[in-house]
Amino acid sequence: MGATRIIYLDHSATTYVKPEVANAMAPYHTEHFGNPSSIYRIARDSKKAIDAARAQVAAALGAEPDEIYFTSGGSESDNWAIKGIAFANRKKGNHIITTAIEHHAVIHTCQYLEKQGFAVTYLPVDEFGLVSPAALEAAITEQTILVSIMYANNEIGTIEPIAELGAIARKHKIPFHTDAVQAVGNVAIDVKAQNIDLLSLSAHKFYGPKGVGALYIRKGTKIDTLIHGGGQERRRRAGTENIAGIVGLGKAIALATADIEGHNARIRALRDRLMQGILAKIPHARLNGHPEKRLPGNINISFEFIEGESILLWLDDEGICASTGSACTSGSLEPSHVLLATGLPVEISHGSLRLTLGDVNTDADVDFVLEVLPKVVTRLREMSPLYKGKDGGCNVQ
Amino acid sequence: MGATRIIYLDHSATTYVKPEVANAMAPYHTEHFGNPSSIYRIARDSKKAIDAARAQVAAALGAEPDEIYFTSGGSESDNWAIKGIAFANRKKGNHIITTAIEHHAVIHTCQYLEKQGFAVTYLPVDEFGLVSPAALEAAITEQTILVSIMYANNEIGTIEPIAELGAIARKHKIPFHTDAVQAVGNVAIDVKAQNIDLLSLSAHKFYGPKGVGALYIRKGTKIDTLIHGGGQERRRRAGTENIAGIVGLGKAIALATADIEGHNARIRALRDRLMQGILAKIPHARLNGHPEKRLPGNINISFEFIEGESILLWLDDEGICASTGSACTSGSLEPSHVLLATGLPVEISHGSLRLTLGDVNTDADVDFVLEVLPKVVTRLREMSPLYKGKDGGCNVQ
Amino acid sequence: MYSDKVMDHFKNPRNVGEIENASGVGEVGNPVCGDIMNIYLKIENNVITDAKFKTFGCGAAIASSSMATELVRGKTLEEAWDVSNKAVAEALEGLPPVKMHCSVLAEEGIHKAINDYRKKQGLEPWVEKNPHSHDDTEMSCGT
Amino acid sequence: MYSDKVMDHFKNPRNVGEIENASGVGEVGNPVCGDIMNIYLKIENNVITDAKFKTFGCGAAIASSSMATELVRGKTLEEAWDVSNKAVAEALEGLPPVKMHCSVLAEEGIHKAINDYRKKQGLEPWVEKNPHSHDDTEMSCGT
Ligand SMILES: Cc1ncc(COP(=O)(O)O)c(C=O)c1O
Ligand SMILES: Cc1ncc(COP(=O)(O)O)c(C=O)c1O
Repeated sequence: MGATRIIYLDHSATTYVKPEVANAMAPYHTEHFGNPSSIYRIARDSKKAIDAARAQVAAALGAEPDEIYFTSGGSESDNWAIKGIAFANRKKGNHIITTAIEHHAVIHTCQYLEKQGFAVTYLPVDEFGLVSPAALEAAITEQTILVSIMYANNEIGTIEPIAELGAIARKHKIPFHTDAVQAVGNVAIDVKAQNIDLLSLSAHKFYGPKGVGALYIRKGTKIDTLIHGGGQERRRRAGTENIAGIVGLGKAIALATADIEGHNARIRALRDRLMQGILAKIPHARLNGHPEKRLPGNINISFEFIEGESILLWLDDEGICASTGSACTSGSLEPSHVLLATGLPVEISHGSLRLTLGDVNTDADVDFVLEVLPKVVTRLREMSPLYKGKDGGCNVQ
Repeated sequence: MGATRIIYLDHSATTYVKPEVANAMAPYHTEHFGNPSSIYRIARDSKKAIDAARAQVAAALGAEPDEIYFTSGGSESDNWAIKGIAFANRKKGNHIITTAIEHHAVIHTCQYLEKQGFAVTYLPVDEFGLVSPAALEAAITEQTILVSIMYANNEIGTIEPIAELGAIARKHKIPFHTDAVQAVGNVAIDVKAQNIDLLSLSAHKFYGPKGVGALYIRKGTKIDTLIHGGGQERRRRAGTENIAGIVGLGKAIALATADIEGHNARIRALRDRLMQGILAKIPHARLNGHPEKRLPGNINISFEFIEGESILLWLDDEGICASTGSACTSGSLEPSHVLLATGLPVEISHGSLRLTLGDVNTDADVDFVLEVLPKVVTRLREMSPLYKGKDGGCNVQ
Repeated sequence: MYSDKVMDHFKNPRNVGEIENASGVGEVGNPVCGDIMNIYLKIENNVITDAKFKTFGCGAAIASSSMATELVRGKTLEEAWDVSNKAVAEALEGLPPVKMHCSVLAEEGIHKAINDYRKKQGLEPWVEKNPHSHDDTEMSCGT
Repeated sequence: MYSDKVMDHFKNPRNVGEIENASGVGEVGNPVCGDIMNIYLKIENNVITDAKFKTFGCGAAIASSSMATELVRGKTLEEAWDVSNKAVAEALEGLPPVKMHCSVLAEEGIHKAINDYRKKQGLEPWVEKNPHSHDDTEMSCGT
């Protein structure tokens, strides 16, 4: 256990809660704790706080407040959007279009629906992870009742042409959902201009608390409820409201979207120095994702001849927090479905590293990683049976 | 707006978060914020915190830690239990048994399933709100795949004979779910001894945070997932874990179940004085629910000739927080389905008041309510066209 | 949830009570719905010189009764007939959508009391111009 | 997630490298699964006098290789053959269930190296007593 200093480079997995956000939340645990459905004054304070947060989320997305529904996070929002639209439109058709690189919250939901009799098309992506609008257009049938395409990929950071994809769905009068969990705060979103009918987001990806998210549902969209019960969220999502969490989400999204360009410029500068440094210093390394159309903080690089987890363990030993892909699969043995979809060979995909920068990172962090990472890669390559010396042949390419 | 002092008598709607609980949660927002699915040390701290909370919940219920799944609250737990069992066992049968007095999180979920082709029996209750084990036995058919009966009712506080009902379901090899959202902390629960296969709970009912709950699922129970996605909660409930909330739930359930009898004795003494005082001071008032088999903090009384909301408004003016029924219907015009199920006439059910006591309440609170409430009732009766004087006839009985 | 005006009329309701030998009485609502309003009018020379009410119901029902009796006092029957539920709600600085039916009840109570008077006078009862479709009430018991 | 022992063998792996003109070599795993182990044994008078490895894989794969080579050093071939994956995992103070297959790989690597030696000696290769059903591995690529 070497390092005492922690260099956090896994902001796409989750972020810390900003102090301003934590402070905004605190009074809603012990003081303003009333159930917003109740009639008395202390409950009306809770109600007002939720209304204010709803307005903050709406403003960040270019939506109306009554189009915002609070949920327990990105996964619930994705499940609700997809199952809700599917079950509500079952009589119209049974076909859903999504992509091969979605988060598991979308993919596993679609797989579940396949067992329930729905047919799902998983659109392929190019080597950069981009979905083709023409492919979407071609996949649409009379039976298509939903298109769900993520805004930005959580592993390789690729940003999809959402407005264009949305326009195609709109033209065919098919509801268009986008999983924007990784996009909020990094890309300027305007649901109206971008033809988005449903949008998922999750607070803990932009310095808000875990366990709270939202689903934007355009007015007039036909959707079933996922969590039935009391009349909360205008009768569409039951459950006593997580007031503190909702207040935190509102505050966090307001902060995250106040100056997206300024924020991105700073992060992107750090990111580019780190990314270019790694590629310059380490041979047999390849950048995954799109060179420009990518999240400002995202780096995803494959190192040949070595395996990702062993890289992570060494980095952790130096106090560097990183991941191989999405957090929820870092304990798994399966290679990333996203990298495979971009055409990366399985054996190389095993040696991938994701570094995602955030507001805490500094130039010193970049310097440190550039010092440590090449040593780690060298060390692991030296014990790899696949590696035959710096310039030698190797049996995986 | 008269009162400055707040007398909170709506603990069944929600509780404040105890300071010990809030303190336990705080570090998990800003400090130990790592995603528990990640590999590095700061994430392992999150993982440990979740494991510890899981053990606390298991201990409180007599379950094993790996039978506890964290959710976003009571409503999600109920939806998951009911839809999850229903969809997983669809091939076996399509019949569900529940009761007429469940929370909307159960009733509306069952109604949704009716639209999906399931058949639901809503068992009646007696005048005290008790479900009859014989009626359950009689309702079971070859097609029955789930029995869901609440542990304690949220409006009238009636505690059901859960062990006995569970034994009947067990005998017929039918999974038995109980909504114990109101019971945890007030009744000693032992899922094994009581033949419970699934149990829902929600932290904000026992001085924990809002937006977090749990579902106990007995090992070996066949159940579909409600929220698909990442591998969290042993692949059964996706979504980045609400660590702070889960830590708060763990702490709160440990506190709430440490000394149930001592806690109940104190609350029950206050409650009985308030309840008997009201019934003695106010004529034409009737206690709803069971005289003994009721939650220690629950009072539910109907006052003839007047309407509940107007009572609440006056009480609020005096700083007293109360409700007419469950919080989520207090804004609605419909009379309580629970009171109607006990046989109370609709017109009388409109004049019902629920007072639910908790750890903050004192003798002074009881005295104050006993001073204020009779005046409020008198005042409203004086303007009611139904009321013909203290002893006079009236046109609703 | 309620405006200050509603709370004022709820907490200090004007004109509570009955009028003995009222010129016209309107009883509307029913206890199953949780709202009953009795409106009592004293009418002299086609003018409402006194108006009182007794109401079983929620805060909005009591406030609407109070406001409606205030609004019709001193008005001719024709003027009083034209006091719409919207006018009552507006005078109360708005009612929540689920509570709009209370203002409708108040309007109906006044109308019924006026027609009760007209019938007693041997006159044709007036006909509701636009019987309430209750479009503006989100839900309404018995309608 | 990993025991201290695993981390020690991961960070300070024993016996990394190849043995030139090894008496027996065992190559197991495949890059598609994300694990490859090459085990090199030097065998003199039926005793393993040196054991080395090269491994492409996760922390558990590297630690298992390190531990397995440690365990077989100085052992007769018969004794080394009996070093089970469980023994490797136990010596590492446990492996997470999803990583148990790494210890299986190490056992297979040793077995393969021993049989490689036996074949070179013109001897019958030994047969796996209980070919791994991999019951104890939660998931395992290629099995
Ligand atoms: C009996 C019962 N079940 C379920 C719920 C729903 O719990 P939550 O509001 O935490 O979703 C409640 C409380 O609101 C309840 O009292
Ligand atoms: C693209 C994407 N979608 C959905 C999710 C799920 O969000 P949550 O973990 O908040 O449920 C995540 C992150 O985990 C994500 O990156």
